[in-house]
Amino acid sequence: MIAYLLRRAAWGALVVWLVATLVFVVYFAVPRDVARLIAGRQASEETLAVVRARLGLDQPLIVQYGRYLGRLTKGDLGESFITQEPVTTIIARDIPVTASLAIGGAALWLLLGISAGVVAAARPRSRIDRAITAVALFFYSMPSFLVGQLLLFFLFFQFYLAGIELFPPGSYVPLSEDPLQWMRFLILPWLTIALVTGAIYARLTRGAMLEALGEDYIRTARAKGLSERRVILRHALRSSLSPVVTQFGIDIGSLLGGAIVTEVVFGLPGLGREVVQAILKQDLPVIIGVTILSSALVVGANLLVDLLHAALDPRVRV
Amino acid sequence: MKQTTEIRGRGPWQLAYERLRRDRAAIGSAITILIAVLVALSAPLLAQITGHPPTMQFGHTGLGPTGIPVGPGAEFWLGTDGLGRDVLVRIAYGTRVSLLVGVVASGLAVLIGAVVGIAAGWFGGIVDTILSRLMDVVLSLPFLVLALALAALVGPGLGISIFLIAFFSWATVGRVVRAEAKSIREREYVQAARALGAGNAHIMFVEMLPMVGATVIVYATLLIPASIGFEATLSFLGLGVPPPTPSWGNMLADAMAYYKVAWWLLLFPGAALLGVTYAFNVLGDSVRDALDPKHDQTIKPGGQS
Amino acid sequence: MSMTATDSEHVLLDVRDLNVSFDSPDGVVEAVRNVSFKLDQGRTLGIVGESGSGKSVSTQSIVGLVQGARISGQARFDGRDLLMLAQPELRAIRGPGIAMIFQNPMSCLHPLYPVGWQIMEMIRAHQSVSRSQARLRAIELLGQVGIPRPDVRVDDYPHQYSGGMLQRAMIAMAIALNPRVLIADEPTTALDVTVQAQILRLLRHIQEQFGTAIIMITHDLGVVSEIADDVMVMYAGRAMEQASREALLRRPRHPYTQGLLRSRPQADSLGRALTSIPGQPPSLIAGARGCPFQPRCTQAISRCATDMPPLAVLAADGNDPHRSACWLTQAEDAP
Amino acid sequence: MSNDVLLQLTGVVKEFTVKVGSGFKRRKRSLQAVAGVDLSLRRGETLGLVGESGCGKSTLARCVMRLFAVDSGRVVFDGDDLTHASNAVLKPYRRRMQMVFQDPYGSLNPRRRVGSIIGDPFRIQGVGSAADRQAKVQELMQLVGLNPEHYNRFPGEFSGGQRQRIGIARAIALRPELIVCDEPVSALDVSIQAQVLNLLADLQKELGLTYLFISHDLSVVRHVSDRVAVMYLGTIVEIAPSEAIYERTRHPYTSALLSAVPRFEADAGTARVESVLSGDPPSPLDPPSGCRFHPRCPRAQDRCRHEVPVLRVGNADDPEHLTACHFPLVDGDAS
Repeated sequence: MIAYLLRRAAWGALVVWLVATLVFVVYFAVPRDVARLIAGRQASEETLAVVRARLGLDQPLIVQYGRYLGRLTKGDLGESFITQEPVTTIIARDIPVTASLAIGGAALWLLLGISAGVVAAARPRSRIDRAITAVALFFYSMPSFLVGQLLLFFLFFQFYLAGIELFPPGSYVPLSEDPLQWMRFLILPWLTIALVTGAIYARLTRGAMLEALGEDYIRTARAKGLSERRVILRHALRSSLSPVVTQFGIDIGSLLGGAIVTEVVFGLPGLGREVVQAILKQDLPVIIGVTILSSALVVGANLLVDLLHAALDPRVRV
Repeated sequence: MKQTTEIRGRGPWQLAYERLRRDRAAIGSAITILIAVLVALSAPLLAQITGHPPTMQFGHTGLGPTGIPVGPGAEFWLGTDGLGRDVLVRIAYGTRVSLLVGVVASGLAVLIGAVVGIAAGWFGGIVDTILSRLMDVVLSLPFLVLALALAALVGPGLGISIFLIAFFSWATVGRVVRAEAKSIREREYVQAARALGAGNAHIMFVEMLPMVGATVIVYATLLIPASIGFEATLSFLGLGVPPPTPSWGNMLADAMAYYKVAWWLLLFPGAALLGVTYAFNVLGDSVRDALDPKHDQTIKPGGQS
Repeated sequence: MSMTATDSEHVLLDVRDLNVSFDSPDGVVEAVRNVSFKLDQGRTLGIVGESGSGKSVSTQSIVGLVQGARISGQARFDGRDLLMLAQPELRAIRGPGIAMIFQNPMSCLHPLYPVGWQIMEMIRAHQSVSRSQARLRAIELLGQVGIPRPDVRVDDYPHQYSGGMLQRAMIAMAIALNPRVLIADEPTTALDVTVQAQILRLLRHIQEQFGTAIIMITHDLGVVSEIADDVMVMYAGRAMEQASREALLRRPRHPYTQGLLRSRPQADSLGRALTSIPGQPPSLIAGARGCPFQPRCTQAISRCATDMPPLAVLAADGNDPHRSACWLTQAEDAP
Repeated sequence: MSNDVLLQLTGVVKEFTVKVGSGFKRRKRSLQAVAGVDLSLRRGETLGLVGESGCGKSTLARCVMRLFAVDSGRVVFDGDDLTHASNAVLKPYRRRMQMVFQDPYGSLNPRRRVGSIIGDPFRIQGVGSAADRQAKVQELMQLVGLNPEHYNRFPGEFSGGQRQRIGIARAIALRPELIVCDEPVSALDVSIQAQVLNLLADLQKELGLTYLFISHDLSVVRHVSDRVAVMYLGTIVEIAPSEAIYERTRHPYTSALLSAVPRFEADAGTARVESVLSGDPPSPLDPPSGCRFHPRCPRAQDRCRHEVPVLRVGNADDPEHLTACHFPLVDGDAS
């Protein structure tokens, strides 16, 4: 177990290092004057030199790379080129928003997706199955920004026109301050994430359930005289959880990516919106910081998936 | 007994094709896709008919007195956008971008994935180890964040969008094809070919390719809508196809500012995007059912976010 | 044959004119056609047939395990027609009344639950007993079927058992509620001969101990000769011959049964070509006329191509009626 | 029968590295599937190889065909040592030795036309022109009893028995001397088995083939073989002319195997002398010490636990009969 965890940690570190290097290399492989970008067009040569020196841009690339890695190992992500704020501070400030969005969204998509998949698979080719399959494919086909926009248009704007301001975008209230307001601002973003991702889970669960329902051990369960409800929930669903867990790992890992779009659409002040702004302003330390954070998230999610698989499947435990 | 004059057998491909032809959803999707292709091809024609080039701003006719976009009408069939440009013509041109990105990027991804997957699965050993680890790394990358960062650094454009989509999608295909190739490798017909002295080329192209072909076709069909969605997302965030070139993504980004006054800016490009991706997904599902490879229902390339 | 009152007292399961058909893209598949059989208390009925002969479908359909099929006929068990029962009533019979074991023990137990848990589930689905009582019973059952150290193995998962042990565990689960009928659907096909012999011996032992009536479904006449009292031979969804084991193996009357017996390599077939049954198994798509075996039958007469012979009683051996569905046997048997 | 040796195996060992467990406790272990096998095949004979699943018989077949690299020992074909031959060196030999596989579904690529599959030997070995390939393939189809007009069909349109004929046609296309048959009939229905066995026998006569015939079915092996080798857990425990194995069994394992085969007699179940082996075959991952059969052997003594028995002649009158047992049964012993 310990050897296994060490191996996984080493692999995770390797991935994070690769991501960090990739960003670094691409950043410097593209010819552009970073100092001028930061200092502004009118800056004098002296100013530029000062900026270069401060950012270490006057050093050879390999030295810059060494320093960059050195700081990384200490957990120092540097300071924003633009605001001079430490990146860790920025992340710490934004993360509650993104976490609220992600956790609520994940809970909702698991609930919606798995139950829709189970209901559809319980009566394959029935009317309810066809309906669920069509709706799932509908949301599965939509990029999440479009779902967000449509929700805004139909659930916020149409009510707003009628004089009811139900789920206004562009604001955020911490959970600790006012749970109700917190939910009010987050419901549409949650729905956006949950509809798009839940569609994947509905399709996945349905497929896995149908496959499981064709297995010999399901016939055994029926031959034992178990109720159909028990056959579906205790026997078929139990074996369908493996692919769901795998998918959950992938989605947890890419939650930050998912948050980007949702936060932009709904104007939530989270990490996703932060990184898009940093990208547009070429604020390298912030980009790198968030990228590394999200690759660490992927690595952590993969480990979580393996642990969950071991908990779910005795054959993996051995 | 059947008469023996029927020399040509109904093979697995013909059977799949016949099943598809009986599938009404598949036919509907194919027609939708065909229409999209026609619209893309005839975009310049459309511009000519309406007299509205895609990037031309019609300050007088295209914008209302207060500078608000004009709704659908006789002059602008689907209305205008915030700069007074013809939404219909821009959607038609956007179709070109979307289909191009979708087909080229998923074609590339499927090609790379199939080659890498077959090679890893058939050769095994050190080749497999290296290729598999490579796929693991690609699959562990936080794709949207990284894609945005890279697009921003290199500078947005059609080429980089296609590259990014292919780069983040091939490993998904590669991993599935590898697993399949590995299992085909153990099949008795491959052993029979080896017992006859067949070389690598025979086994990879004659025995394996037709078998993974079904998977590859299904993935190609399902990757296209995913790629279209991904491109739209990049453009929506301002990191895909740069303005003023129209794409569904950047049109929808523009709509963000206007949806309260100009619903057509949101609904028409949205409908176009959804219609095409939905059609491809339905077709992909139908193709998979027709070929009946028992695969999990979902594919997760860099597209859904 | 007239049925006396005493006769029907021993009859546990009485299936009459069972028909099962499915829809397929190529047409209606008639999986079982006009099959009737009886199972007496404490006896073993062997149902023999090749793949696609309908031997599994005919038993699974009467306990409601076949979905999406049209089923007609009668299946009286315990004074009730199983085919008329609603699912909840059928469920109450599956397990305590009629229990089943299947071909591939490796895939028939749920891989994610301990073996003991699955046996306990069987018990607790039909009896209100506590968890610990059910567990004790599961351990006892595992011991009964010959699992060494059942108190430890009860918590093992299926992948920790060997194939033979899994089939024993399946049997333990099937006999947990002391069923009156045990349907064994090719229980030894996936197992090696030495393990097969163990399982057959275990089934005989269970029958002696509990008086369970057994339906043994198999493609192997050898297994039938080991364990069955009565035999029904099926081909293409129809019963071709029905007789006691002795009568069937000593004096097979139907050309198909004769062919099956002859095409098995035997000590006396050494150095000679085997007498094979020519041709291929028939399609089950509805619409074919006549005897389904006719295209492969070397003795077929013109009538065989047009009319299906009924399963008629031939000369009775004592009390055992010997039935065969063949124009030829019926002609030679006629007075 | 001439004494000309076509194939000679000496001390053949094949090991696999298997991953045990997964996730946290994954580790690699080596498994000896074939643990030192000596075997020789004479030109024109059929050598039967019997054993239960997992005994290594299929692995041995693939070692003979050099589909696997052999870890130690020698594989000599017609005087030429092929133990370490490269694929290029092997290629011409592949015309002279061919294989028929078990699974009629798995051994034919479902997406290729039958004509193309049977034509593979010509194409791969560069025999004949593409123009007359079709004629040759159709000739072969005729020879194995297939309709040559079905040249363009796909494997899915044939029944199991017909598919096996396709596999046989492919194997005999280049008129090989040796054919390794790996369970060629075990996936077929009984009535079809006889057809395929007869076909194999006819082809042997017609083409002068030598067969290594692998099966788990003792009656099939008895029917086809001149000599029989019995395999247990990677080793040959007994080898003798066919009738000697069955009539004068010497190894306790062979005896147990024979007694486990269901008798095909009307009164088998009752009159049977029971000698059922207990337990399942042990895992080749940790084979027992000494004689690998000792934990299940009714005759095992202390010596069997420590000393590996060698395969040797037990009785000078019977020089062809070799047994690997410290305490073999005396001829005529009741098992």
